[in-house]
Amino acid sequence: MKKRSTTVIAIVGALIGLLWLFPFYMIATNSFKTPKGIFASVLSLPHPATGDNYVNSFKALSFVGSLTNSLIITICSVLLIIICSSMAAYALQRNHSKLSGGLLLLFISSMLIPFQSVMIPLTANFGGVHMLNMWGLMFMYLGFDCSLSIFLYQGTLSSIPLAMDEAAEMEGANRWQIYFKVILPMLNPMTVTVAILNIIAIWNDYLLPSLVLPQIQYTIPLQMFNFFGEFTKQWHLALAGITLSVIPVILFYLFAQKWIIKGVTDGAVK
Amino acid sequence: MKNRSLSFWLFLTPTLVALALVVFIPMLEGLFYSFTDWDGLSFTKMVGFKNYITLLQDKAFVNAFWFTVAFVIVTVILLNVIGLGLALLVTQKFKGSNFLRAIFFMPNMIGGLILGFIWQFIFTQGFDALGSALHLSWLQNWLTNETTGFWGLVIVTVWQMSGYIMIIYIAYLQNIPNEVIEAAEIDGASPWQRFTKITFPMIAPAFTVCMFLTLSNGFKIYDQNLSLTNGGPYNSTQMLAMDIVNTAYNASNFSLAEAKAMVFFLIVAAISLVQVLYNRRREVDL
Amino acid sequence: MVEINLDHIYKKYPEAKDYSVSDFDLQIKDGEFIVFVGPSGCGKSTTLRMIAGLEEITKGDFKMEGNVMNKVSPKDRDIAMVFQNYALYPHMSVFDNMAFGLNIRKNDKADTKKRVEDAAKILGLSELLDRKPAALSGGQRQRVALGRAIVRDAKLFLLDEPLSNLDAKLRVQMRTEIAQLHQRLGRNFIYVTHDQVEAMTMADRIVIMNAGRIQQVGTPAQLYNEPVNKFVAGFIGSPATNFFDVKLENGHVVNDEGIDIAVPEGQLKTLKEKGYDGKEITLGVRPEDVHAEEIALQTFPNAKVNATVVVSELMGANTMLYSKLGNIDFIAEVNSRDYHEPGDKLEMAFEMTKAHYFDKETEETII
Amino acid sequence: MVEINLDHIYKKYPEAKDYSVSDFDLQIKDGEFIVFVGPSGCGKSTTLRMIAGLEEITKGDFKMEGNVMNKVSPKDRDIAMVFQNYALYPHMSVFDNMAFGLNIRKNDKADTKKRVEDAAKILGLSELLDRKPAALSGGQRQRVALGRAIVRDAKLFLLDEPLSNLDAKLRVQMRTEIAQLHQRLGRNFIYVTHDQVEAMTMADRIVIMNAGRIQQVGTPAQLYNEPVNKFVAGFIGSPATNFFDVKLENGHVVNDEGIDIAVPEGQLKTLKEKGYDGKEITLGVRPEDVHAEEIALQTFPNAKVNATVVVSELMGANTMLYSKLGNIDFIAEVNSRDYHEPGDKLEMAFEMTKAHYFDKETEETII
Amino acid sequence: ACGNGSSNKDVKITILQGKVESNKQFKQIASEYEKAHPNVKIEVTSIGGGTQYDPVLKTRISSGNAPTIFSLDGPASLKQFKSHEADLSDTKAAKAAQPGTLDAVKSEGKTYGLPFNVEGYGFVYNKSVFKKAGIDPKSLTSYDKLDAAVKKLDSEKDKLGIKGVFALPGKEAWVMSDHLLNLYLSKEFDGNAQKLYKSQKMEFAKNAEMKQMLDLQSKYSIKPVMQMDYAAQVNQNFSQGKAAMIQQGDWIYPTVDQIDSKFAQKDIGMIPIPVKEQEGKLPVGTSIYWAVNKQKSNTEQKAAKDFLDWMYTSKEGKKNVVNKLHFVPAYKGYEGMKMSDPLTQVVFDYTNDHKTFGWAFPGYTGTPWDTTVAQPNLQKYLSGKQGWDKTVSNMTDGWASQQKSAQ
Ligand SMILES: Nc1ncnc2c1ncn2[C@@H]1O[C@H](COP(=O)(O)OP(=O)(O)OP(=O)(O)O)[C@@H](O)[C@H]1O
Ligand SMILES: Nc1ncnc2c1ncn2[C@@H]1O[C@H](COP(=O)(O)OP(=O)(O)OP(=O)(O)O)[C@@H](O)[C@H]1O
Ligand SMILES: [Mg+2]
Ligand SMILES: [Mg+2]
Repeated sequence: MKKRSTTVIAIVGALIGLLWLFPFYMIATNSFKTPKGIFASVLSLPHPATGDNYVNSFKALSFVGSLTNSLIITICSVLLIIICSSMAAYALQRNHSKLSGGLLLLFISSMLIPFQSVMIPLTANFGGVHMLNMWGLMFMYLGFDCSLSIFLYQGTLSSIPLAMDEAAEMEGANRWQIYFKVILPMLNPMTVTVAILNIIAIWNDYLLPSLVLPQIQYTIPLQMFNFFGEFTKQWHLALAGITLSVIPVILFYLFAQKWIIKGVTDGAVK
Repeated sequence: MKNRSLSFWLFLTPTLVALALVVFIPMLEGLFYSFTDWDGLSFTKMVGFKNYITLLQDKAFVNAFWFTVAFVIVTVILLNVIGLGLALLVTQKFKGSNFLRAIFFMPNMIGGLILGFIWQFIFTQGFDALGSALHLSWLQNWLTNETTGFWGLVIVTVWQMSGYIMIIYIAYLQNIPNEVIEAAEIDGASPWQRFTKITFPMIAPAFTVCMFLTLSNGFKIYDQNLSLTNGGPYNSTQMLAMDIVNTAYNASNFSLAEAKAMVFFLIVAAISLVQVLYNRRREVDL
Repeated sequence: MVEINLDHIYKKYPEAKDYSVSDFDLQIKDGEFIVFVGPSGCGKSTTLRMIAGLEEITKGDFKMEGNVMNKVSPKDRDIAMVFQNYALYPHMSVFDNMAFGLNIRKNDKADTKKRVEDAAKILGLSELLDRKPAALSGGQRQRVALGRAIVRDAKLFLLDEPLSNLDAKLRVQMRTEIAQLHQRLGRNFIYVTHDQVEAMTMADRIVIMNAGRIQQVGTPAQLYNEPVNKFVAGFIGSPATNFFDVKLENGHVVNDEGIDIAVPEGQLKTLKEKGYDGKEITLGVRPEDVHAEEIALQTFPNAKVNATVVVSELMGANTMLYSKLGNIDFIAEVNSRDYHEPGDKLEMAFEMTKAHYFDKETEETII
Repeated sequence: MVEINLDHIYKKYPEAKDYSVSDFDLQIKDGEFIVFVGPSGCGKSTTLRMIAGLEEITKGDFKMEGNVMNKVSPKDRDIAMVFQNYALYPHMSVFDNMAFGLNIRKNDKADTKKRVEDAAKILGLSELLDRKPAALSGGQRQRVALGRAIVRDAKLFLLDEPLSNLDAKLRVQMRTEIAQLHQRLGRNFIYVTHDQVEAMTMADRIVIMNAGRIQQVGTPAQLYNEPVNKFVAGFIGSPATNFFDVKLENGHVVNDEGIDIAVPEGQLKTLKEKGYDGKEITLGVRPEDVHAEEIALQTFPNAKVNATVVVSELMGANTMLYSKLGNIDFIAEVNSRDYHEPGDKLEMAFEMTKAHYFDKETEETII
Repeated sequence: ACGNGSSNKDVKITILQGKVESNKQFKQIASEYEKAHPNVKIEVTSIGGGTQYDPVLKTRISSGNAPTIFSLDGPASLKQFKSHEADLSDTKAAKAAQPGTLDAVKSEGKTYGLPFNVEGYGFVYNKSVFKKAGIDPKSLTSYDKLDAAVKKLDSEKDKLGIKGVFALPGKEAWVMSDHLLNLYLSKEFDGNAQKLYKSQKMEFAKNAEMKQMLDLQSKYSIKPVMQMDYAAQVNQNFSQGKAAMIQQGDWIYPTVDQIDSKFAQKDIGMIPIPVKEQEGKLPVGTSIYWAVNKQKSNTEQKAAKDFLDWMYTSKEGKKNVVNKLHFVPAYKGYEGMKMSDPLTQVVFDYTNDHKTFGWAFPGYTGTPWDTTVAQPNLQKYLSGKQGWDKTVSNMTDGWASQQKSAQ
C-alpha cells in the first residue's frame, strides 16, 4: 500500500517536473541552433546542430575573467550575508523585547523599498567615498539581502531549543562561541537555503553591478548584456551564454541540497 | 540575550550599519527629493506636496495599482499553495525526489529578463499550436489583451517563484522534530490531518516568511513585467514598479517617481507588516 | 483485545554496527500486562518502536491477531504510546495535546472534554490545561505524555518509562491508575521501566533483555526465584545479587577469600549429578539473604562468613551493609535494628536454600 | 570550594499566575552535598536554574562566597550542570559533547581526551563516542549529559535528576561514582532526584520542597525521624507514611474505624502539655513500623488493630500488604516470611514509639 | 590628423554610450586610436539590453564617475544633461556635419552634440517575392499604387510562399508612435525635432492618411499583430521570407544578416513609404549624438574632441565608420565611398540625392507623451479598443497638456 502511494507521488512529481523543464528544453535546444534555426522554429530540435554558439559566446563573454569576477563577488557577498545575518537573527530571536521586535520589523520593511527609488542616492553616496567597486558592491548586497536572510534565520532559530544556549553557557562559552560552535552548525539547512537564494540572486544580478562595477570587474550577466542590443538580440549567443553561466549554479545547488537535511535538532532535548 | 548587553549590539552592528547605509539613508534622501523637482541629477526648488497631489490624479498609477493588487492576490495564493505543495511532494521519500527538487528550483537560476523571452515564445507559439491542435480558442492570441497579459504574468511568476517558495518551505519542513510527527502517527492522524494539525502549525514561521515574500515580491515585480509584456498592450499590464520606473526614466520625472515610490512603500509596508504581525502571533517557540 | 506475536524480530539501525535487537521472539496473550526491563541501551525502546511501526523491522514478523503488520502504518495499528522523550506537540496546550488523538478519531467533543479532564485530575494537571509544554516542569511534561495515552482506548498500550521523572509518591499513585486502567480496558499493555518495584508489581510477565536479546520471560516470581542465568539473577532485585567465584569441594563451596560453606543436601546432589563436583562455579546470594542477626547465625551455622562493613546505609526499615569478604565486595540488606558501624567486623550467614549456582563459563543457572 | 547563600529567593515566570519558588532561603556550606527533593512541579529545577543563572531571580539574592551573583552571567559562575532534559548538542558526537566545556576553556587536548575517555568508561559509553545523540537510547543520552558535567572541574555541580532514566544497577554504580567525584573534588553539589534511596544515601543535607517552598532542611536521618510536618512525613519514605485521623481520649488514640491504641507515656505527656487532650489529631505510622509477626504482636499488645489485606506485593525480602482498617487504606511493610493472601484478616501492631502526631489544622508535627 | 598640444601628458577618457550593438566596434576603434596616440587611454562602456541608458548616465554622474564622452538621444536628454554638455561648435566634426543633422542638438547658437550617424526607414522588402509577383517596388510611389500591390500580393500569398504581406509589430509601439507617426507629423515641424520639442501645439493634420497606412499594414499583416514584437517581425518573419515587406529601417540589416546573410546581401531593398507631398523622399535623421562632458578638465575635453574629430573626419576614421560601424555618415567628406550593405546604401544614396525629409519624432521620444499617450492610444486603436478620432484627439490634447505643464 505504501509502495503504491509513493509510486503515484513519484509519477505526479515527474509530470509536474516535465512542465517545469519545458522552458529549459527550449533554452538548451535553441542554444545549439543557428540564428536562423532559432527563429525558424523555436520548439523543434536543433537542425542542424552547432556548437559554435558556445565557442563564440565563451569568447565574447571573456568567460574565464568574468566567471572569476562573478565567483569572487558571489562567494564573498554570500559569506558576508550568511555570517552577519545569522548573527543578527540570533541576537533578535533570543531577545524577547519590544526593541528586537521593532528592529526585526525595520529589517523586514526594508525589503519593501523599491530598488529604483534608492538607486541614484545610493550610488551617489558610495561614489562619494570611492566605493564603486567589488568591495562596495559586496557591502551593498549585505545591505539589500541581509533582511530576507535574517527573516529566514529568525524563523528557524525558534526551533532550536534555548537549552542549547544554556548548556553551552554553563560550560563557559561566551556569546560568540555559543553562536559559532553550537547555533550556527544547527542552522546548516537554513544556511544552505539562504546561500542558495542569495547566490542565485547575486549571480544573476545585472542592474546594481552595472552601476557599481568598473569594467575590469565585470560579471557574467554584465558581459551577457552585450548580446542584447536595442534591435539585434543575439539569442544564439545569449542562450549558450546562459547555459554556460547557469551550470556552476546548478552544480552548487545539487551539491548543497544534500545539506538540507531533516532532524538537525533530533536528540537534543527530552 | 539581554538587549542591554554588548553582544546583542555587536551581533547586530554589521547588518544595521549596512542596512542604514545601503537602504535607509538613500531612502530618506529619496523621500526628501520627492518634495523637490529633482531630475535625477539636481533640483532647483522645493515643491511641497505637489508630486503627491499629481500622483493621486495620475490615472496610470491608479490603474497600475489595481492591476498589481489583483496580481498580488492571485499570485500570493497560487505561490503559497503550489510552493508548499511542491515542498511536501519532494520531501516524501521516493526515488528522484532530490532530482525533482532541483528541477522545481531551476527557473530561479535564470534571470527574469531572459525568462520573459522564453515564455513569450511559449505563449505565442506553444499555446497557439496547442490551441489549434485541441481547438481551444482560449489558448490563442495570448498576451494581446489585458486578460491574457495578466494570466501570462501570473503563469510566469508562479512557474518561476514557486520553486523559490518551495525551498523555503523545505528548509522549515526539515526542521520539524521527527518525534512529533511520530506522536501524531501514533495518535492516528492521517497524512492530511498530520499536515493541517501538526506540520502546518509548526512551520508557521515559514508561512509568515513566504506570505511576506510573495506579497512584497508581487508588489515589486518588474523584470517579468518588462520582458513579457513591457506593460503592453496600451499600458494595461503595467504594474506599480514599472509605472514608477517609467515615470523616472521614460518621463524623466524623478521626483514624481520618488513620491510614487514612497506611497508605494507605505501601502505595501502597511499590508505586509500587518500580515507579518498577525502571523507571528501564531508562531510558538519550542 | 488482541493476541500479539513477535516472531524472531531483528533490528539494525543504519548508523549502527550491530543489531540493536536480535531474535526477539515473544507471544503476548490477550490482555496481558508485559513489562520490558533491561540495562540502558539493551533495545527496549527499539522493540517498542517496532511494535508501534515507527521503526522498520529488519527481519522477522510482527503480528496482531495473526495478521502480519510489518507494513501497516502506525496510524492504522490503533496503538497508544508514551514516548520515552515525551514528544509533546509544542504548539498545543496541555488540553489539546491530550485531546488530539480523540479529536482525530472524531470522538464526541463533550466526551473528549470529560476524558481529558478526568485524566488531568488523576495526573494532577487540572491547573495546567491551558499551558504550552514549554512552560511545564519535567515531571509535568511526562504526565502530559502519559495523559495523552491514557485518555485513549487503543488496542495496545506502549509505555516507555512513563513514570521515570515523577516523585515516589506520585509514581505509586500512577502505578495504581495504570493498573486500574489495564483492568478496566482489558487491553494489552507493554511497559518499559527501570523501576524494579514497578516491574515486579505491575507485570503479568516480565521480559528481561540484555544487549538486544531476550534473557528470560516469566512472572515476577519466576524471575526472582528462578533466574535462568547470572545476568537475570544479577539484574532482578535491588541491590543486585552478590556473586562469589567458588569451587565445589567436599560438599562445600570454598574460595581463597574466606568462603567455606556447606551446600545443602538437595542442591549438592543436583550439582554433583550435573558434574560440577570439584569444579569452579559461581555462587549467587541476594543481599536480603545475607543475615547478621544472632538468630540467623544460629539457624545457619554452616553458612557463616567473616565480613567487614565498609559503608552502612540506613534505608528506613532496612540497612544496607556494603561489606567486604576478603577482597570481594558484597552487600547485605539487614534489619535496621541490626545496625553496624563502618569498620565493624562481624559474622554473617548466607541463607543457602535461596542461593543460586551458575556455570562459570556459560553463566547459565545450574540450580 | 565555596559557600553559597540563597537569600529569600522568589521566582515568578511571566506565563505563570503564581510564584514557582517562594522565599527560598538556604545556606550551603563549603563542599556540601545537597539534595533537593519534592513532588513534581514543586520548583526544584527552577531553583537550580536560578543558581545557574539561567533564570532571572525575581526577588532575593544569590551569593557565592559572599558576593551577590544575580547579575553574573552563567558562563562566569563556573558551574557544571546536568540538565533535566539533557540539552545535548545534536550536531556533535558524544565525544565532542563531553569535550565541549573543556575545549571552550582551552584545556590541553590530550588531557581532554583522557578525561572524556575516562568518563566514558565509567558511564559505559566508550563504544559510542563517535555517535550523534540522535542515535542513542534514552539512558545513553542521559549518561552523555552526565558525562558532560563530570569531565569538568567546576566550583559547583548542579545535577537535575541525572540518573532517572538508568536501570537500577547502573544507577547504583553511578551513584557511587558521583559520590566519589564529590569526595575527590570537594566541590559543592546540588542534586535533584525523585529517588529516595539516592536522596538518603548521597545527601549531606536534604532540602524538601513543596509548591515552591522549602518544607524542611536536614540530614536524611533528621527528615526521616523528625519530619517537621505531615507533608515531610508523607513524602520521605516509600511507601509513604500512613496517616490516621484520630482523637486523643483517655491516653488512647481512637477513631470509628477501629483504632484504639494506647499512646506511650512520654508522648502522651507532651501531647497533653500541648493541649491536645480530647482533640482531633493525625497519627502517622510508617509502613515499616506496622508489624504482623507474632513476636511483634506480643511486644506491642496495646497497639494492635484488626486489618484486612487487599493486595499483597512480594518485593524480595519484604512484602507490602495493602490493607484496610475499617474504611481507611494503609500499607504495611512486613517480612516476606510473614506472607499473607489478599483477603486475609489479621492483627497488626503499630510500633508507636516511632509514630508521629500532627496538628489536624496546621499539619505541623506535634511530636 | 592627430591630437596635439597634449602629447606630452597622459590622458584617459571614458566613453559611455547607449548603442550596445556597436560596443565591440567602438572598442576596436578606440584601441586603434590608442595605438596611434600612446598618451591617450580610452575606456568604452556600453549600456543596453533591458536597462535604460539615461538613469545609468545619471547615476554615473551623480556618483562622481561621469564619463568624458557620452551619448544623447534628442532634445529631451539634451536638456537633462545640459550642465554637462560642452560646446562642440568649433570641432572639425561639427563643421563637417551634414546640414540639418545638428538641428536637434543646437540651442542658443551652440552645438552640444555630434551625430553618430544618420538612419533612414521605409518599407524594407523582399526582392524575390516582389519579382515573383511581378511588381516593381520602385513603382509604389503613391498610396493607391501601394494599396493595389498589397492586394495583389495578398491574393497570391500561397503562391509566393508568404504568410502575410506585412508583419506589423503591434507590440513594439514605437514602430507606430515614432516612425509611422513621424511621416505624418514631420512636415508640420519642418522635420526639426527641436521645433517639435518646443511647440505648444500639435495639429496632426495628416492623421487620416496615417490611419489609412496603419489600417493597410494591419489588415494585411501576419496575425495576430498585437503579439508581434521586433524579433517576430524581423528575425522570424521577414528574414525567413514570410513577409513581403515590413516597415523598418536600415538598422535591421545586421539582424537579417545574422539570420540569413545571403538573403540579406542579395534579396532586400528599401523604398520610401508613400506619403502625400513627400513622395519619393526617405525620412532620414539621427537618433543618437555624442556629447563631451564639460565638467572634465580641459585636457580631457580636448582629448575627447580630438578623438571624435579623428573618428569622423580622419581617413582611418572614415573607413571605420563605414566599414566597421556600418554607419551612414552624417558628415561631409564621405562622397564616393561605398556603404557596407544594401540598406545603408539606400539611405546614403537618398541623402546624397537630397531626397530626404527630417525626423521630428526625437522631439517627443524621452517625453512622457510618447510612452503614456501616443503609444497606448495607438495600441488601443490597433487592437480595436478605441476609435481613430478619439485616438487622435487624445494624442493632440495630451501633447498640449504636457507642454503646458512643462512650463
Ligand atoms: N517557563 C515556565 N513558565 C511558566 N511556568 C513554569 C515554567 N517553567 C516551569 N514552570 C512552573 O513552575 C513550577 C516549577 O517548575 P520546576 O521545573 O522547577 O519543577 P520541578 O520541581 O523541577 O519539577 P519536576 O520534578 O517535574 O521536574 C511548575 O509548576 C511549572 O509548571
Ligand atoms: N537511531 C539509532 N541509530 C543507531 N543506533 C541506535 C539508534 N537508536 C538507538 N540505537 C542503539 O540501539 C540500542 C538500543 O537502543 P534503545 O533505545 O532500544 O535502548 P533502550 O533499551 O530503550 O535503552 P534506555 O533504557 O537507555 O532507553 C542502543 O545501543 C542504542 O545506542
Ligand atoms: Mg529507551
Ligand atoms: Mg525539574
